[in-house]
Amino acid sequence: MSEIENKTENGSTESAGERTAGDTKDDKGLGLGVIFFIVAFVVCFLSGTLLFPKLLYSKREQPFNFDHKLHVGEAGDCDSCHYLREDGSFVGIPKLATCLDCHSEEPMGETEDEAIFAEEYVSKEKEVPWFIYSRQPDCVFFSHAAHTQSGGMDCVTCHGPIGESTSSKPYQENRITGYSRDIWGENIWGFKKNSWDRMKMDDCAECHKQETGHQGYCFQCHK
Amino acid sequence: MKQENNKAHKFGMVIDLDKCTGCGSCMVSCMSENNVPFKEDESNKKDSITWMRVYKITNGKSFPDTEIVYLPRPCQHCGGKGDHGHSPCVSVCPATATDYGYDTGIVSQIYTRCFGCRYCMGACPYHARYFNWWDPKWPEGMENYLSPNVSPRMRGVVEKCSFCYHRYQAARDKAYVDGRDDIEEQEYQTACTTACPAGAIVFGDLNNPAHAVHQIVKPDPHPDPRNKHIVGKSRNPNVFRLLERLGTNPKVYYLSEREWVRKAGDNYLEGEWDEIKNHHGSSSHD
Amino acid sequence: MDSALIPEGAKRCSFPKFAIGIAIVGAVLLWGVYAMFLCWFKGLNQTNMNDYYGFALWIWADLAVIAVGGGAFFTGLLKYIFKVDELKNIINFAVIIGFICYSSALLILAIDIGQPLRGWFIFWHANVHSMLTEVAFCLSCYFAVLTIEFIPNILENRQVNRVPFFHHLAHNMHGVMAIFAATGAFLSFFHQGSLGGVAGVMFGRPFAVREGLLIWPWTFFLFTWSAAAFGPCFTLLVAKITETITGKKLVKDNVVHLLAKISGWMITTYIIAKIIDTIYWATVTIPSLGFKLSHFYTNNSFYGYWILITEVVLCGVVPGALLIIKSTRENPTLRLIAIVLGVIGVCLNRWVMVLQIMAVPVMSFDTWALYIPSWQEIATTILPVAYGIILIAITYRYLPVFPQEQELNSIEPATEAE
Amino acid sequence: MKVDRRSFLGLGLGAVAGIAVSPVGIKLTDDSSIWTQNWPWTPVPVDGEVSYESSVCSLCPGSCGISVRKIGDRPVKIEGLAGHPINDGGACLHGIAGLQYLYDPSRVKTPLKKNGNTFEAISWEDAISLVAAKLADIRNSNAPERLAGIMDKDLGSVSALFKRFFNTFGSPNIYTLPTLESNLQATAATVHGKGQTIAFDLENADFVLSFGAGLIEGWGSPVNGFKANASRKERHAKLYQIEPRLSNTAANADKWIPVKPGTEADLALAMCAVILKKKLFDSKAVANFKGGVNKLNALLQKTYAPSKMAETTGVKSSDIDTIATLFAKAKMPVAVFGKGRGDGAQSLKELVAVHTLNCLVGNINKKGGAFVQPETAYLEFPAESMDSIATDGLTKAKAGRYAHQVFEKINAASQPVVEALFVYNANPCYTLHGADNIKKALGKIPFVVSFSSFLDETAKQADIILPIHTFVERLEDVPSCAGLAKSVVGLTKPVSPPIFDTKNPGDAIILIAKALEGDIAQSFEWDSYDDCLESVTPGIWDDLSEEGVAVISEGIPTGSVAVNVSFLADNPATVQAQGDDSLTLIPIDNMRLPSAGTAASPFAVKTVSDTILKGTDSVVEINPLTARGLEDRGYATLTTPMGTARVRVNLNEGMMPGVIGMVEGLGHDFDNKYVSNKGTNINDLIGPVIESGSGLDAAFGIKAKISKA
Repeated sequence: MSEIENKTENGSTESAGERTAGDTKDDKGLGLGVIFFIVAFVVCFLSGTLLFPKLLYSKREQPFNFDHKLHVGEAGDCDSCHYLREDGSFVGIPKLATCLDCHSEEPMGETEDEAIFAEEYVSKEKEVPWFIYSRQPDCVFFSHAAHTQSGGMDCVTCHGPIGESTSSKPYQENRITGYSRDIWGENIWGFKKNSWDRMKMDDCAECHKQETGHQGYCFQCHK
Repeated sequence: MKQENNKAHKFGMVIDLDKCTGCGSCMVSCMSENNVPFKEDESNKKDSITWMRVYKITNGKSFPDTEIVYLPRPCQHCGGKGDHGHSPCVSVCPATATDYGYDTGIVSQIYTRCFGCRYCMGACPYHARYFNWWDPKWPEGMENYLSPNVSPRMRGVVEKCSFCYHRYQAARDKAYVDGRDDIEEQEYQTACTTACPAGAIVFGDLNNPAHAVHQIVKPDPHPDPRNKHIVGKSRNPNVFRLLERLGTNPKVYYLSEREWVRKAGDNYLEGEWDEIKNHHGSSSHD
Repeated sequence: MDSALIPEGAKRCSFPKFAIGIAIVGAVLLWGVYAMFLCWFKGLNQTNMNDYYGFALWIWADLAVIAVGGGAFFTGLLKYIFKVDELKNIINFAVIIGFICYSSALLILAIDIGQPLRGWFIFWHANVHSMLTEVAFCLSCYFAVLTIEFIPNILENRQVNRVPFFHHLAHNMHGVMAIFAATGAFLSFFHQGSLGGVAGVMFGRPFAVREGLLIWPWTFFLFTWSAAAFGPCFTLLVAKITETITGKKLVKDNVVHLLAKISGWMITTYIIAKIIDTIYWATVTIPSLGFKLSHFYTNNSFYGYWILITEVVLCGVVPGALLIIKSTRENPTLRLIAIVLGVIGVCLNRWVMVLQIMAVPVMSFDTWALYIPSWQEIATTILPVAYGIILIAITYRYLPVFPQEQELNSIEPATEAE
Repeated sequence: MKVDRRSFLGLGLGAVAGIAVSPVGIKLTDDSSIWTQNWPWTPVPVDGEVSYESSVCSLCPGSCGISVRKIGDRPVKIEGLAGHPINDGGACLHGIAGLQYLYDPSRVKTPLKKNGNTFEAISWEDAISLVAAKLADIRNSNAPERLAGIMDKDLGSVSALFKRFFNTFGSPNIYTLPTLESNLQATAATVHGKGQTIAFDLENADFVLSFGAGLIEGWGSPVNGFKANASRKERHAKLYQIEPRLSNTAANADKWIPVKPGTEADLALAMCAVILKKKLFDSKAVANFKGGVNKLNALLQKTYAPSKMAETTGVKSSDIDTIATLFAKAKMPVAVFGKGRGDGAQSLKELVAVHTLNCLVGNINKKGGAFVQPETAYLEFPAESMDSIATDGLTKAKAGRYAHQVFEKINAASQPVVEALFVYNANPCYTLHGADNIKKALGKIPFVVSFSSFLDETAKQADIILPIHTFVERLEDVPSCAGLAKSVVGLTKPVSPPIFDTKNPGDAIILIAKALEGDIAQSFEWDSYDDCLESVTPGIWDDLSEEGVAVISEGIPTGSVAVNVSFLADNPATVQAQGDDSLTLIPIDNMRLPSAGTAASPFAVKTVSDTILKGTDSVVEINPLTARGLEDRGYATLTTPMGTARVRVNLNEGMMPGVIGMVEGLGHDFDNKYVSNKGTNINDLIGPVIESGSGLDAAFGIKAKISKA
């Protein structure tokens, strides 16, 4: 090896001129290179896995805490608030008017959150700007009616046991795509354990394939 | 969903060219229904997005024997050779951004999948596909009329008529909550059909003998004995399809009592028309 | 100042002269790059393409560079598989030209698509029925193969080759190159063909549509064949240009004659097939769709029968004949004429199979659509040419591209390095 | 320990490898493509509950029922209202594109006051008080007649409020622009007596002889016309279309009879001559004709015999004979008049001549014929309170018979004829012939108030612009008109809250009246226009508010109708085109371009063919025989006595030789790049030609020449 390096020095003074200064003939260089390689690899891999998601997602709190468990207890099933309209469309997160069916002017309970609700929104007649964890992009047509009415699915399959939650988790939004983190899933690799861990198209297709024998035609879910 | 696959629809259209007045309602209804953008100069028709385009055709004769007919041209929703679903555009799309719905016969176009290679446009002889050369822009405030049922496109992708698929979806949603298996003929009608003041457009399921479109078209269930690629030829002597001989098998049919109009629907060698014009599918040989 | 990098024993022009040359071509390159960025950031409205011309100048350029780049796979096939050993003297150059052509093609495709950031969908969401999918896969794979074929040549650079690892790598890669050449030939066969298939499968376009074998229309085979036939012409042409510019003979005549002869026979057989195809299409295919041949060549201000005759006779039959006849083949002037005509011919064929298809009206009430490219399209089409010139200049200067160079241009008593 | 190249190499390679095996690569690749799918500059329509509200479109006289689809509070689409008596589900492109008017950012967003060459925004209070102050000055100078007004039509409660305002103010000078309805009324007045109007039972007629009426070009109530036309196929009814150009109506007709422009009256009279000569008329009906039937017959046989008219009209005398015979022998024939859309310039001679065909065959008030009935009256206003100024003012002579004469007078006079002008829903600076002269006249009026939603050509000339609601935002009664066989009143409802600081024009006039105080204010005692409407429509308000539509009359009118033929028997002169060039320029009515004052919507403009508008050039139609030396799509200079325009040429076999056709509705100069500064306004190229006797502007075209540019 050294022979070749010597050649280099002798052979071309011009090109090697500067580089010879930092050159070394001992083999420690390789060892050091390996160490550097390993260190850089580990640092970059870890930051890519751990730090990157933190940078990629912004984190915001909901306007106030919402206790699903409490509401399920008081109001009944999911479709008490998240119901299908007569035309078959889905209301999504209820509007203020729906809330007011139960929450008349005076607070019903004594929680701090309800106080915020009453002061900031009910009295000002303002809609609550909820962040929607499961919001699909504009190109998606999703029919709740097809899944719950015709397909007989329950809400948990896709939305998980959100009805049992007592508090709202922070909403994380992908800074590049604007998607909620729940679409890609909590796991940065996109691995999922439960059917509700991810809501990407592949997850829809997988279930469709399983349940209907066909992953579906494009227009079935796109608009 | 399962029953849907068993009972395949084949949505199609028949347009009465004797009634069509060329008024443009269908075009505007389509644009307004489907969030089609507009730009400052739309007089270059080669870059003007009109899912529904009304062509003006003349018989080529000179004054005063000239005649005109208007021919509205939505996406033809071709079934491809033998009506197997390999329409000219679907078969060439490299990224599966357009597919053939075997449950409806409708050719989709998914803007978010499309990466803008434009092969489908080259493959379509009807010029039914349009490219977004520009970012769509609405004057300030006008985006307020955009419909949430159809997603606005972005520049660099192809778009085309969807037979107002979202209306089919809405009709099905309604059927789901009503506990019905299927939708009624009148529940799913395209925006151009309902807008047409002359009632020139009839839309429905070509597979359903109860539907008006089936009754007018009387599609031949057998392949055409002259060209095995052609399926669904109309047995109504006044009904024709555009470029039927190519074997694209469109689901848009046209109706006219005028012979020159029917002839303008396809290309014929000299003398060929007289020989072919009375041929209306396999049944005419029965 | 860069003499250490120049192959031993080779004479090259002075560095400033070289730098000036590069700078001039580089300016053209930058112009192209500017146009490229315009297209990326502002969108394809920068072009004169429209809904009738979804495929236009760029796709032609793409098809043309891939066709002329076909010299790489075909020469490789002959050299490594059919063991035509003389071709080792031009194989490096053929590979470089192939590399330039294919990288250019990929670049043009990246500009041509409306949504470059989604370009990978063609792989991820591939539609196996689409000829373009086949093109994308084979093109990318073959580009990888070409890169691998190119690497040993790079490793032969005087400085690089001094590193034993690279030296041995280069040596070993040469050893296994036959495998890559075979892979490359296979891939090339498919993507050249599928590029032809792109047109041939458009059954809505009577000017393009062809019958065929299984899923492949005849254009599939014609494209492959024509690329194999005309690709070597382009290799020879660029070699000739390089010789002219450098003022040196770089490839021995016998090598040139051999390649020209092979090319000549390929062209001749191709053009026979092409003529048969055209006659069958004109007399069987299109009449069944209601068209006469004249429909495609009249009633417009540009596309006349001249284009068919030029492509088939002047740029097909003529170069084929000139190259298979020994006397004309070995006459440098006639040979040059033949290879120039051949290159024009294949480019014209690709033009016709892209742009004329779009121009021809299909619906009886439609009209001819003609198109003139915008400067952005032209600049981005010239961009690969500039890039190719620069890459050839650099490789020629620093790599032992032509093994016969020193023998043919001995400045001092030749002493081989080894 | 030395850090050498290898270390850096190691560092670099390690970093690359580390990142490569981390999720960064796949995630960023995926996210970057998703980013392109959701570009922040691509709008995302807000979702919500869907609802439909029915209303009535008042963009044109069609009065179609519409159904407005809303998402939440936001109207997103206008469609035809199924089951509506006029249009039953169909809709025209302008109505469908109506929301582009609603949301148009170039609308007048707030009251404006002219300040030099620009407008400044002012409050409604200031605007009203400025107007009131000026009007009070006019009244104080005891010349209330110097307030003039121009409206688009004389129908419905808002027009009635304007008229009421003018009455109580004391000015007789309120005018409407010529509409099909006004032309029908003028025809009825001439033949049958005042206070009546004419309608055509096109849905039942089995032989429609149309003298240039663009039955599918926007004539009358367009959607109703389309429906009636389309139903011909099932009813086996015939349509013969007489006009110089193969219009869409002509193309759709069973027969197109090209006629030299401006000779339709001659042709109609020739047909009358045939019917009289061959005794094909309804003798019972003709027996009751007043005004000299014999005199008329003598005149017709002498002057208008088909043999004589063949040369004049360009129609073979045998054809005239055949068609007249077919018409007279048909079971339910009807002759339809009003060239193009039937609005704008028309010759009374022509209208009456054609209508005489109806009278002769006795189809008046018969199924499939022409209906003669009293003008729709359903408004019941309380008595006006008049002061002496008003009473005096109303006795003074009108400044002119029609708006055109008023403008001519203003231009000719050295002193102000008109001190103040109200313009409501009209755009005379665009729609009247010789539009430049109208602009000049407006410039001479010291105080112009425009009630407009858009900064149109006339509004631009105004001193005060009072922005009014579009039809999507306002409440208004919309009576049908324009030749419709049935008489219905629809209710336009505020489907959308006002987008800008605009008002209902009814409210604006009420506010002005109140600001003037005294008797005028007393005559406008309503709190708002909404209250007013309810109180003045007592007979139909329940239907209107509940059903959205009230049917006033349907079916065949009963009662006998007087016919007086003296007008024709006196042989009024036929109007000639101005100028002496060899070619005649005529306007083309195209369904996709409104010819009234409002510009087409961006969607409508988008549908316009490139053989009508190319870039910013109007394309004129011309027969190849006439177009010697001109190239198809090439540029040409079109010259008329009124002006010159650079146009493009469309060689069109459907155009009669010797005639140049140019579409109406282009050449607007609104501040809206999508619809304005495109093409030429044909009204700039044609000057008015006043028909002697009727006083109507009857310029059917103008002589012109064209040469390669």
